[in-house]
Amino acid sequence: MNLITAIIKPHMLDEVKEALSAVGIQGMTISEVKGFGRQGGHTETYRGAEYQVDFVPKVKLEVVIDGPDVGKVTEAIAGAAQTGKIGDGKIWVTPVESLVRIRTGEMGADAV
Amino acid sequence: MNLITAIIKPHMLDEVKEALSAVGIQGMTISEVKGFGRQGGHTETYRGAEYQVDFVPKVKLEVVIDGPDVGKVTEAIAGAAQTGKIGDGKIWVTPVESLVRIRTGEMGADAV
Amino acid sequence: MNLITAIIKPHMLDEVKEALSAVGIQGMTISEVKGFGRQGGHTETYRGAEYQVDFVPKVKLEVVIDGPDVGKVTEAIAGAAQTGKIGDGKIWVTPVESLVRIRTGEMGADAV
Amino acid sequence: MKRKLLTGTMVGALFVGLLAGPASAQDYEWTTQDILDNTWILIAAVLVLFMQAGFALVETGMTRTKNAGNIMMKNMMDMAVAAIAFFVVGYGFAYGSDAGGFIGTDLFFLRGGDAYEGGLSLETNYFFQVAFAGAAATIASGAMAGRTKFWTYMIFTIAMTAFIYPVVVHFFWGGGIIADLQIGNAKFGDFAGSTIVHSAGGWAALMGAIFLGPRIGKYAKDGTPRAIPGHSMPLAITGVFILLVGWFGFNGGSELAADQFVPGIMVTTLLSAAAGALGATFAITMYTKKPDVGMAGNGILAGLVSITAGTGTITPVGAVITGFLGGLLVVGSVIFIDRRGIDDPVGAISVHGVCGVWGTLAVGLFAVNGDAFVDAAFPLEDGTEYTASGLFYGGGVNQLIVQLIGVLIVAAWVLVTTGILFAVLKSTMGLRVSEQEEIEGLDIHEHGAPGYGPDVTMSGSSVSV
Amino acid sequence: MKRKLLTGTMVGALFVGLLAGPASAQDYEWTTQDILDNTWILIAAVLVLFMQAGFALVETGMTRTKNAGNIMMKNMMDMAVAAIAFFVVGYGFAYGSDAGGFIGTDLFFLRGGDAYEGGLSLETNYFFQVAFAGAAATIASGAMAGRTKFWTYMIFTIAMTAFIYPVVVHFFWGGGIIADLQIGNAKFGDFAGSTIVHSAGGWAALMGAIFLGPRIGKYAKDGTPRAIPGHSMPLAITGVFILLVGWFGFNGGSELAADQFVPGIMVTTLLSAAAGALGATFAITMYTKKPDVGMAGNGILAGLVSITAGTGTITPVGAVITGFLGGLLVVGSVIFIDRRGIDDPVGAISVHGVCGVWGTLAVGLFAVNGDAFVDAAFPLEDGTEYTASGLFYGGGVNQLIVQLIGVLIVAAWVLVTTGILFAVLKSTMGLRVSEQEEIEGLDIHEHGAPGYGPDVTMSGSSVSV
Amino acid sequence: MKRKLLTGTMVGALFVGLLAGPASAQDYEWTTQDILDNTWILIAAVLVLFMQAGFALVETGMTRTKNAGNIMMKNMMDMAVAAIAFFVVGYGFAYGSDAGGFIGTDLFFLRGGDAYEGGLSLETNYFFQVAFAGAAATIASGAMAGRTKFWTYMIFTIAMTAFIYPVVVHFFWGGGIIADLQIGNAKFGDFAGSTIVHSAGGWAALMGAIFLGPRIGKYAKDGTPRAIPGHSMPLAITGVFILLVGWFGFNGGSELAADQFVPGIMVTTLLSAAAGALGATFAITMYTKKPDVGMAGNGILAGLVSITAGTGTITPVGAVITGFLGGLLVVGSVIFIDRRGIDDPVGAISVHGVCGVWGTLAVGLFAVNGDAFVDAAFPLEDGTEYTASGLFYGGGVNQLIVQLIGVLIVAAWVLVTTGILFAVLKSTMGLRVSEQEEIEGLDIHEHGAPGYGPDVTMSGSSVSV
Ligand SMILES: Nc1ncnc2c1ncn2[C@@H]1O[C@H](COP(=O)(O)OP(=O)(O)O)[C@@H](O)[C@H]1O
Ligand SMILES: Nc1ncnc2c1ncn2[C@@H]1O[C@H](COP(=O)(O)OP(=O)(O)O)[C@@H](O)[C@H]1O
Ligand SMILES: Nc1ncnc2c1ncn2[C@@H]1O[C@H](COP(=O)(O)OP(=O)(O)O)[C@@H](O)[C@H]1O
Repeated sequence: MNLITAIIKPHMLDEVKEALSAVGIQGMTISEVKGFGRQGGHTETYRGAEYQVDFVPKVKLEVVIDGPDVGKVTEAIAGAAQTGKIGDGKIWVTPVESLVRIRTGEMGADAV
Repeated sequence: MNLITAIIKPHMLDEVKEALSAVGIQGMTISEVKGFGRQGGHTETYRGAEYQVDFVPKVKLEVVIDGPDVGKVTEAIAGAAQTGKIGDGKIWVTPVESLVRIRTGEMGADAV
Repeated sequence: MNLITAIIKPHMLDEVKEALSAVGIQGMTISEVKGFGRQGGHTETYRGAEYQVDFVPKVKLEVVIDGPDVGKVTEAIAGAAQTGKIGDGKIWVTPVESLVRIRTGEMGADAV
Repeated sequence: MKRKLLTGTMVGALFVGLLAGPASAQDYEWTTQDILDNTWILIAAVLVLFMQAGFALVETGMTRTKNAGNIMMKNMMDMAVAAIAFFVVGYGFAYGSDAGGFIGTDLFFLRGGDAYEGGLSLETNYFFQVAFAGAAATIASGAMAGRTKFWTYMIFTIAMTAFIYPVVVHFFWGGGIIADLQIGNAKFGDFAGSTIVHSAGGWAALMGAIFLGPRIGKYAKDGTPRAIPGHSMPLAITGVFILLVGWFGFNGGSELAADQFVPGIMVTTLLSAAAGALGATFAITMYTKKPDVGMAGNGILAGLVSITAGTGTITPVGAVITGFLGGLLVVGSVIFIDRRGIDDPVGAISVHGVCGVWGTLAVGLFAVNGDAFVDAAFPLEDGTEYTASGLFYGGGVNQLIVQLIGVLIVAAWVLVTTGILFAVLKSTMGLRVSEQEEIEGLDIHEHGAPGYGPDVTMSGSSVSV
Repeated sequence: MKRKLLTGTMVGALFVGLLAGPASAQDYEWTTQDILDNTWILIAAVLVLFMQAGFALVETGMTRTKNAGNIMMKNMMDMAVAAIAFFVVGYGFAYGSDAGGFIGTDLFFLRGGDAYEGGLSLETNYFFQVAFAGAAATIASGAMAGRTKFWTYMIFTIAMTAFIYPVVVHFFWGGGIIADLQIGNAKFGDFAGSTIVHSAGGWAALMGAIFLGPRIGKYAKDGTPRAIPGHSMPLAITGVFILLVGWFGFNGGSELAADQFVPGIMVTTLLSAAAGALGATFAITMYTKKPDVGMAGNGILAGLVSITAGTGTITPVGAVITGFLGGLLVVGSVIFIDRRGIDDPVGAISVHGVCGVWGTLAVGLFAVNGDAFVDAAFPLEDGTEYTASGLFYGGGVNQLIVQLIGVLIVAAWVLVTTGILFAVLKSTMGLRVSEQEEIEGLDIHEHGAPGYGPDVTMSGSSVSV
Repeated sequence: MKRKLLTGTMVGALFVGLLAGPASAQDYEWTTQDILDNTWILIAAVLVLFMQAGFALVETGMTRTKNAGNIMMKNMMDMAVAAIAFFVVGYGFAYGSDAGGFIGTDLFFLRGGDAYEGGLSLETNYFFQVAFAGAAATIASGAMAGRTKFWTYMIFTIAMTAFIYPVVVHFFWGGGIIADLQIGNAKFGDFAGSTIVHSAGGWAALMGAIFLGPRIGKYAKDGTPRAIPGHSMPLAITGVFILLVGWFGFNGGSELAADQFVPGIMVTTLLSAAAGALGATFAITMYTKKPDVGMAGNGILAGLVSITAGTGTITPVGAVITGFLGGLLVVGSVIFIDRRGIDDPVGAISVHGVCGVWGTLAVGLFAVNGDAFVDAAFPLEDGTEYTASGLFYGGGVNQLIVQLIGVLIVAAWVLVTTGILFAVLKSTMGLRVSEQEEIEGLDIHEHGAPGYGPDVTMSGSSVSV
């Protein structure tokens, strides 16, 4: 089992969600995060003083999947989230040892 | 060492926290996330136009533990967070290679 | 590859960011979380009724790195985030199986 | 279904009056003083109508984001319903020709008043009084926040502004049973409505809160009250400021004329409000060691409600004392009611009910002999001059007793009628939303969308676009 | 560059009038009634100026956090620009000596009026009318929210308050082509500006929304409208309350005197607003099963706009009907316009345009014969008495037709001039911000910083300190 | 402990006046004009009291969520403390019988004034002036936001409203040392308080900000100022609108009568405010390329403060220039003060202090000969007519010099007294909260709970229920 974590641009969320549905993913968890990277931030001015905003809004997507589809899912996300402009984000995969569905107590593949 | 991640219904947080205390967990980190899954969303209407809300509010709980209690802790969370209705959430376990307590620099089991 | 996750005090973020730059880290993702731990919460009063606030604001920092620098990065974070007072937070390291840069499709070390 | 019926009936009723033209031409020539009187009262009425925004903000600020839209909606509809209901029947029940000291019987649709001969016109009177009706209904809204079905609340508001409150008004200002209340040479006095408006609203709030029961999570399993902090002190205290500003219309306009007594009314109103803030801040700091912001706001309102009955008869120093005690009282009352298992999210019962009673009784303590307005407004039947005054100014206990009787009559009427009303509503339409609706918020379930967009609250609906 | 030029011209223009002193001493002795008239109108004007806060809050509450600063800024600058532009030329174009029934030709910089001989002074008139000019401009702001370039919008506001709106005013209140409009014994009537102010603003809003096109994400690929929920009902409905309160100055002050007709105006204004809220709540509940909070707020505004033309001539019952129908209409219109691909985030076109037209026509239906103000204000040329009244009061269709003609003239003027203006602006400065700016918000890109700090929205800039 | 003492003393003091009855019966018969004068001033005073909400919103909007409750509380208590303190001693110090040109010595508890013989009554005067006292205190609150101990601030407010500000008022309006200031035939003029109210408040703000030092994080290690963006432009700009509306009472009411000069005052007030917004927008856009929303709001306030001294004597065109320059000035001043290491989160020193001085001097530049109010209010000792006027209207530099002297006297008094006060407070109770309290927010530490609920800010306390 694996956990696929993706950091994407907020306005790409809808398309990523659709792409995931298309490859059969039925569950995911998202959160609002802020990213720091090559994209850089921007300068804002408030009452005549400048200040640097280093962190830009991103959305983090977490999907636990079972089986060999890691590559397919990663590609689906990458394909949908890509705008080609700097700051499109990252996807990383980590191993998951076990998974439980709280409602039923099902475990492993059944819990996805 | 392991990281136990749980996605639960927001209003079950207090009970989960108590259940974790009961099994000796003294630290955890939570965040507000949104979930997509079988529970589905709902339709809202604003000024006569309908729109679909796919993501429902959830709370994400992260606990790093050391030793063989993974099962016990997972069960404690699952037991407390269960309402039996769809959308109760998931718990997954990932391996942790090392842990540091920033204040003291302690590592491993001492850092929990 | 590894994912380094740090829970720190919100007002230490700027210093941690600088320390990470100093060791060559160019990307990271942060989010606002709440922590429960030895630090404890505090009691608030509203309209004459007391209530316990158990969760204190923290910032969560996630950095994916490639190669053997895990120790150096962990130390950089720990050094910058340390105030010596209770509640300074934790750092944990988990294994990452793969990483993709969405913009280019680069993978592994190139994607960092 | 029921909604269709309801609206249908209303619309039908309105057509009754459609065909008739306006009142016939006035022969009386308005003097500049007449116009000044009416203009001042219209301005005062606008200030009182503005209070509706104040009520809405206090209530929404002291509750949570998930019900913010519902609360704004209720306060807006209170005003809308009050305007129509008071126009159709309420004003008539309140000020129409008396039937048995209990209710008025004409002036429905503002038709059929006497020809104008100076003073306030029928329109001016309605416009000023209707703002009070809206306030009386809205008071209960705060105590019922966070769990009441919207359409059920609408029925309550209609009943309150069309019937329950107008009858209270008739009791006193309409020349009914309290107007004649007299012990020795002391007559019941309630200048701007500590009892007639505020305690009436407060009793309705009490019944509403009791019939509803507390919000989920308000009490621990052992019954200890838990704080459910409001979501925005800036909104709540802005509401307090607006209420303060509106109250100068409420009290100052209750003189029902532009004359030399208005300045004194403004001064006592301000002093009592200020003293109320100090009193409440003092009391809550003694109790919890911290000057609670919301309580200080409640203290201003407590001071205002407390002086409303006596604003024309109490001296400035008396106003400071009345307000300060009102401020102490509101803190004690909020904590007491909270402990009794009655969940009043904004303290409406304490502010309007308890301080309304206190303010009415304060007239019996601090009223000063020979106040001109009281003379003019309450000449004794036998033509002798009104000479009573408060206990502390040598007037004995007569005034205090007569005040108490007035308070009790209004309490009895409102508690019984709203009690019956809530009981009936509970067993028919239902008073309270379902548990899931309450947890997820009335905004989404009762009104279709959250009161705050997804970009404000994390509990919002979507992060896209 | 263009900004420098712009400001330079303005400052230059102001110096033109600097050297001259104030108007010469008045020989006429002001009566107390004169002073009362002026004082009341000044107070009414302050209420109308307060409406600017109401417009700002409705607009910002019904849109998203990322544009909140921009919206407050636009509404603030509308007021600032209107004050200066109306002072320099606008008031003169509106009320100066008539040229061809089209435009006024003097009174620029408020100079050169007749010596005062009672009634409102030139200053009082300006102060009251300028608040209307600001409102007329601000209406369009709502329909153009979330995508308009700030500096382009400023040019629009200058044009609107300096020229387009003043000419509309001149048409009617300034004695221009609509003032003389007469069919049989019916003359065009628009007491406080359903057509002159609101529909004029509404037509500008329509052109603005069309030229801009919808916000990104407003329509699905198949053209289905998608909801973009506003970020704060508490702010939006507070804005509605403020507009309601301000409207009593808008309508009540339009009597241009403190007299016996003001109370009736206040009553019809309130009743129509209330009925509008009920009408809109009823309509939206029929349509989506839920009483939408924002729609109910639009309903109040719809009721207010609808009665603005007839507040002095329509009976209370007529006002209830007018407002209720206005409330139904606004819901239908919002949904209709939404479906036509025109993105009006706050419903400005429906509230001000559609209900402005409806309110003007309602005079043709519900106006009552013999209203004193209408008599005084519109004596017929041949000296005979004005006897027309609305269709439902036996006046025939003349009044209705003359109302329609007035509506069409104003519509033609505003649609053509704003159409040309927006076309020119679009092909020169550009009307609309870039896609990235729109997605990330106008606040950051047009004004340098977000309207909400990082501690309120997650999309904020920083979590430190 | 200290709190108990404090309140105890206050309550004790109030009882002093309790036993006495109200002023004796009036023989003088009030004319309609008298009543109109008083009614207008009462309405104006209500508008000025409403400004307190404006100050609160500007200040809270321009600072962060974690101090929002504290800021609302301070502004609310400023009003409460001012009302009581001004009643007990402040009004007497300001307007009581003169002692040495420095302070008044009677009228404490509003007792012992002359019998009424027309004009404003004692109550009306108090009610109008007390609102100014609250404003003067509140100005400093903005500059001290985010780091001041609540109870220490309360002591400052008591001192300011009971003594420091009343003495300033006595200097001029109370017939003290500035009232007699005369150079040639030019007398010091400050119609509504650019110096007396605003610069006085501004100097106190300056001392407060200096003694406190900057907020944590405001300056980088090298001293470069860093922006700490406010949390809500919608609240801040709503506050600006409320202040604008209130200012029409502030300036218009300062005529102290309802007469023919009020309309002109309203016009110059509006024009200067509008020009201030344009000036500030122009200046900040030149400087940072972006029209900053908060700065534009400051510009409106700058325009208002700038015209406050000359609203009765400056022509409309002069008002536009005065306001525009005020708008430029406020931007330059905010940036300058920021760079000097003085942390003024809302720009109070610049808006009220700097523009207050500018506005007072502007009278020396733009005042017009023969203004009726100035004639009436400031007849020269020898009975000759007041003929001075501003430099640009041929009046020479006398007026300018006398204005400057008045400014300096007030500055000296306020800087010295508040300097001593803050020094004493700093070394006794302490001025500033601890570092941890400042970082976590004053709301939690000083008032026990956050000003925004956990459902609004992520830094909130709990996510449950
Ligand atoms: N090493 C990293 N660890 C965790 N998150 C990262 C890392 N590098 C980048 N990110 C996340 O990915 C986002 C995009 O990265 P960035 O370098 O700006 O552009 P790109 O993805 O085009 O290379 C960042 O905003 C951040 O949220
Ligand atoms: N594959 C997944 N990966 C990550 N999170 C998931 C996944 N599936 C579900 N979730 C999370 O669990 C929550 C509950 O899942 P859902 O399918 O709605 O109900 P249930 O837990 O009863 O099966 C979702 O809202 C989402 O936050
Ligand atoms: N077992 C744990 N798993 C996950 N997060 C933890 C755990 N223990 C502590 N934390 C996080 O670390 C923060 C600091 O821990 P705490 O025990 O308060 O102090 P310290 O780090 O000084 O030991 C907590 O607020 C919480 O966010």
